[in-house]
Amino acid sequence: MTALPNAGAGALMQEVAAAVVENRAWLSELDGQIGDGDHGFNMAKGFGRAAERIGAADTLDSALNTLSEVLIGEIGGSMGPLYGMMFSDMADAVAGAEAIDAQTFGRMLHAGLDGVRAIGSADVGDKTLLDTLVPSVAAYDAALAQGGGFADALTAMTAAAETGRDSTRDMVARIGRASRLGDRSRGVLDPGATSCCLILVTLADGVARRLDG
Amino acid sequence: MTALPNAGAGALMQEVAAAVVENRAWLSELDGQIGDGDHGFNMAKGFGRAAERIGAADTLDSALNTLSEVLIGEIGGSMGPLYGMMFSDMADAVAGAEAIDAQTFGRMLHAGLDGVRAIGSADVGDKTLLDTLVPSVAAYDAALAQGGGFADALTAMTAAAETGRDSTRDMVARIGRASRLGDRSRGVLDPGATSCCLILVTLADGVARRLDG
Amino acid sequence: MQRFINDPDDIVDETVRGFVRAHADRVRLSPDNPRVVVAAGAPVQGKVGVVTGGGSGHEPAFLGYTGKNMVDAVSIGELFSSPTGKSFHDAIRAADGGAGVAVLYGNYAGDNMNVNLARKMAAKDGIEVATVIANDDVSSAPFAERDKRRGVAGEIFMWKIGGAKAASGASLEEVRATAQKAIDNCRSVGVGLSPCTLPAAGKPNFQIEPGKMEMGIGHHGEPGVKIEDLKPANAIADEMVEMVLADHGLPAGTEVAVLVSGLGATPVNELYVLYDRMADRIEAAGLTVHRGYVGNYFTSLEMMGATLTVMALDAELKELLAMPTDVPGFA
Amino acid sequence: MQRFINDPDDIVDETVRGFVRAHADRVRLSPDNPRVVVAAGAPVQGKVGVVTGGGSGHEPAFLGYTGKNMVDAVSIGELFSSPTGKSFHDAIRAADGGAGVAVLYGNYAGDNMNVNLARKMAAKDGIEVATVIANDDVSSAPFAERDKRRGVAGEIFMWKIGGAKAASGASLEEVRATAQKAIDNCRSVGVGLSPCTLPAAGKPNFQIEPGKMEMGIGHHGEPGVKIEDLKPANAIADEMVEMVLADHGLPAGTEVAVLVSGLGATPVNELYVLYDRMADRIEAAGLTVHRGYVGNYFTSLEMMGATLTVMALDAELKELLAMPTDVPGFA
Ligand SMILES: Nc1ncnc2c1ncn2[C@@H]1O[C@H](COP(=O)(O)OP(=O)(O)O)[C@@H](O)[C@H]1O
Ligand SMILES: Nc1ncnc2c1ncn2[C@@H]1O[C@H](COP(=O)(O)OP(=O)(O)O)[C@@H](O)[C@H]1O
Ligand SMILES: [Mg+2]
Ligand SMILES: [Mg+2]
Ligand SMILES: [Mg+2]
Ligand SMILES: [Mg+2]
Repeated sequence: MTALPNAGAGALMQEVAAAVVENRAWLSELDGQIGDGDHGFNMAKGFGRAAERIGAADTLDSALNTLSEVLIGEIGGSMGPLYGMMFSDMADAVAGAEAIDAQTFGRMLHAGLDGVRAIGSADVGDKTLLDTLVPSVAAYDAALAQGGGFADALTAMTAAAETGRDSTRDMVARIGRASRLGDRSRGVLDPGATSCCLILVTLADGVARRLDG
Repeated sequence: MTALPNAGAGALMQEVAAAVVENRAWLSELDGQIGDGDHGFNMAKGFGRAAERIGAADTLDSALNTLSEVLIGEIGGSMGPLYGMMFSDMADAVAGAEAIDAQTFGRMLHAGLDGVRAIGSADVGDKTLLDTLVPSVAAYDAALAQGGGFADALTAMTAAAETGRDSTRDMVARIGRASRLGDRSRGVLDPGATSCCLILVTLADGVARRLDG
Repeated sequence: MQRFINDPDDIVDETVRGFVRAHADRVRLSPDNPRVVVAAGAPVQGKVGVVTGGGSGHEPAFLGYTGKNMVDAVSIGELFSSPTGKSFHDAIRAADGGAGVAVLYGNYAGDNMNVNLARKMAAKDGIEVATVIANDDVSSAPFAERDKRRGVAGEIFMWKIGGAKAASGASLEEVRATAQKAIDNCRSVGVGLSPCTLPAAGKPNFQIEPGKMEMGIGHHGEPGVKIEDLKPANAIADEMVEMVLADHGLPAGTEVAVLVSGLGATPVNELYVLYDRMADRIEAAGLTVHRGYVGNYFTSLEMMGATLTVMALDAELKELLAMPTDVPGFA
Repeated sequence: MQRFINDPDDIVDETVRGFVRAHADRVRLSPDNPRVVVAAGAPVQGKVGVVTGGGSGHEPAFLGYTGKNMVDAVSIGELFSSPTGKSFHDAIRAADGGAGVAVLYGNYAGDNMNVNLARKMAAKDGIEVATVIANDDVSSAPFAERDKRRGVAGEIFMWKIGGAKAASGASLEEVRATAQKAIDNCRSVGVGLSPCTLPAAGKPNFQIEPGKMEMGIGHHGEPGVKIEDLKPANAIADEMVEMVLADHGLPAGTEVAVLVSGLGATPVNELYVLYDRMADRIEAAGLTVHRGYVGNYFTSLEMMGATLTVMALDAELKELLAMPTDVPGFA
């Protein structure tokens, strides 16, 4: 297959939610070291609640919208608006599609990135989830531009997400709660960059498995 | 010597105060186990302050009055009134005496005991300082009645004070903060009985040394 | 010990100084005694004076309840120790407006003795004194020996009611009788989850093992009557309500005021968690909660834990409870 | 973890339920949103509405300042997390009496984003919204980057002043400008002596070694700017005053309001010890303390520590500060 049927992608989003819930303690521990320790708990609460409301047979856009609504309407924090807008704009990008091919998936990534940029105002290097998201989208684009297929682009995105996440370890935070720490914020992964990597990697993995199958 | 000069007994009371200050932590630790942990701190504060105001050359009644005034006027707690009245009534009993002989000392002990009884309303066996004070006074009387001298009576008082103090270990408190503990108050010396023993023993020791000298 | 301390011996004096300074609009220091705090307007000529006092370390109790329509003068002791007889006496003198003084205090050996001393001194001044001794702590003695029970957070209600009654122009005997009714109508119980540390000791007075709790603990960390496994908040709330209501024996339909006080270190949101469940259980028992109070009203230094107080109400108590106050400790 | 918890996921809902129940005479729950608490009398037609909101775990902040002459509606987030945009929006709607709504909140990434979302939603309802963003925490960014500084206990003054201004009948722009003046006139600093524990984590977020303290700590336990040896209370007070006044740069003779808030577990008497010394130092710097506030006004669960806030006053601020309030958190 070269495309993922839109219908039935609810199961995929349930996998993403499960990955977040599983990593709840770790994400909060990272946030405890340079922030206020709530990142994993709130992420898990939001994704866990959304998973209960997403049906396995749902379309991807419907699943993304459910997730977005829970995050924006019930979770709040920083992640409610940031991931909430990301998933909502992603949903708009795939709405109505029969199947999601490499191009549609790429448009979805860009829409998500624009959604985050519109509400936050961070940049690459500020030690935020953008340090994962921006290079991941770029790597995905580049792989396609170099003639790769959907699966190759997903592999490239995964690698970039992990590199992007790891790049935050040596950064000094310039935005958000960790920014007052100055040099003391160095040495710890950014929690948002870490959860963003988890989301992208699980998503890529789930799509790739479905393309294979 | 068979009597202690009244003048100059201030030094004796300074020794008593020093003994209390030295045992501050221990007394509070006992009180922590069955009470509220303040016994040693307040005793040390009161006796320490009084020691600064007592001159070595003071008469015993003047020294006792100074101590009583500090306890009643500045320390409060349970010890302010109990020991305050005890020392004040003791002072009355020796006031005006040139020297304190065995009989005068005995009258002083009785006056102190009456002072405590008048303000508290505990009895022997309630696990209070009376479990030290009552048998000590009785032993002092008995030693004199049996024809002993001042020094013998002091020795008897010391032994009885220690036995009395130790008798509280196996008692269940029936009065004061420890009483609600029921059986859990068993196994710990009563703090008031312990401080009372310390006072009586140091006093007896100081008087005996002066009679010898 | 992670605390704000200079010399532990100075902490009470420093506290009183800071308190009087911060609340200079509502209180002043007695010119005669640095351990007596007096309401700004006191004494009011012709009004019955209301006095209390007790050991320090329970802030905002006792001094925080000094002010308009509540306590006129408060005597302040060392940490966890009764004030001196002299301080009680000076507080009585400061509160006296010629109509007598009601001393509303808690049932502790030291306080009883020192109030008695003060009473004798006040008699020499010709000041008429009445006393009410709070004994609301159900776990400090069986019902048959109520006179041995200690006063805990029910004292807040006793001061509130007694202060309001005095402010309404009542006689000394009326103030005494109404404050007595208030405390007779109160039952309290405390639970401790962690010990507290007297600064002079530098280490906890007593231990509560992690995973355990002490039901029936005292306000000075006096050990509780029962050590149990730490349970979920709702189960603890249920047990506390049960203990209080079993002792209270109130007929269905009784209106009550409910006060949940933290012991110092428990986060305030958790007190509301307890309150929510307690109100459920109290209502399930057929009583009506007229008004709730939740906060750190009567603490024990940095102890983790909480107390529950239930006061049965009648028309008079409801009216007195509703009288506004202006004191630093009562929101 | 020695705490009163059922399921950590339920603690905020249980807190809000208990709060609304205990203070039913002063507040009510929004019928639309279980995370929005509304003052009993709100909205008042023709009066500017005052809204705030923030994460839970800071009780009595934020919800405790809802009531007469202060906040009309508050939106409530998870522990240490901003409320949702929807909750801010519902709070705005509940507070709207037709004269616009002032949202007075703290400078945190989440709150900024969620208030922006709410603002857009409110615009669709035709409700005029003004915002003031508290940034009083001097140690969260240098003076040159004040827009990055976070809001801490100075928010209490912002709400008090903004609420009083709105109650006095001022226009939305006047309320905004006066609340902005209040927070511009505030500087705060916090010190932490022990960490706090989110119930879901079950262990402290971060560590403060015994014998150390974190100067400049945040209200969520965000690490401070400086780790130092724990010093005597007076030395800590001196350092806090120094940091605040150095940033403030007030001319001699300025009148100030001083607020010392505990972070949760510090005994209240120790806050008075700090206050006494701080007032000394502030006066030694040529300023006049017009009024002091000491207590647990803005906490961080069971953290040991305290914050100092100094607000410079003018005639208008003094008058607004003096307006009585009737809210559960403000004594
Ligand atoms: N403006 C922003 N743009 C993108 N990401 C941001 C922004 N501000 C904060 N973040 C991300 O938010 C994460 C923290 O999220 P979380 O802990 O859930 O919220 P909070 O900081 O409000 O407690 C940070 O690790 C960072 O990646
Ligand atoms: N009525 C009483 N008569 C004699 N001693 C008493 C009485 N009540 C208490 N005590 C003594 O007081 C001691 C405790 O003193 P202390 O700790 O200083 O006061 P508090 O109990 O007020 O904290 C007890 O150990 C007991 O010996
Ligand atoms: Mg966080
Ligand atoms: Mg004691
Ligand atoms: Mg005591
Ligand atoms: Mg947060």
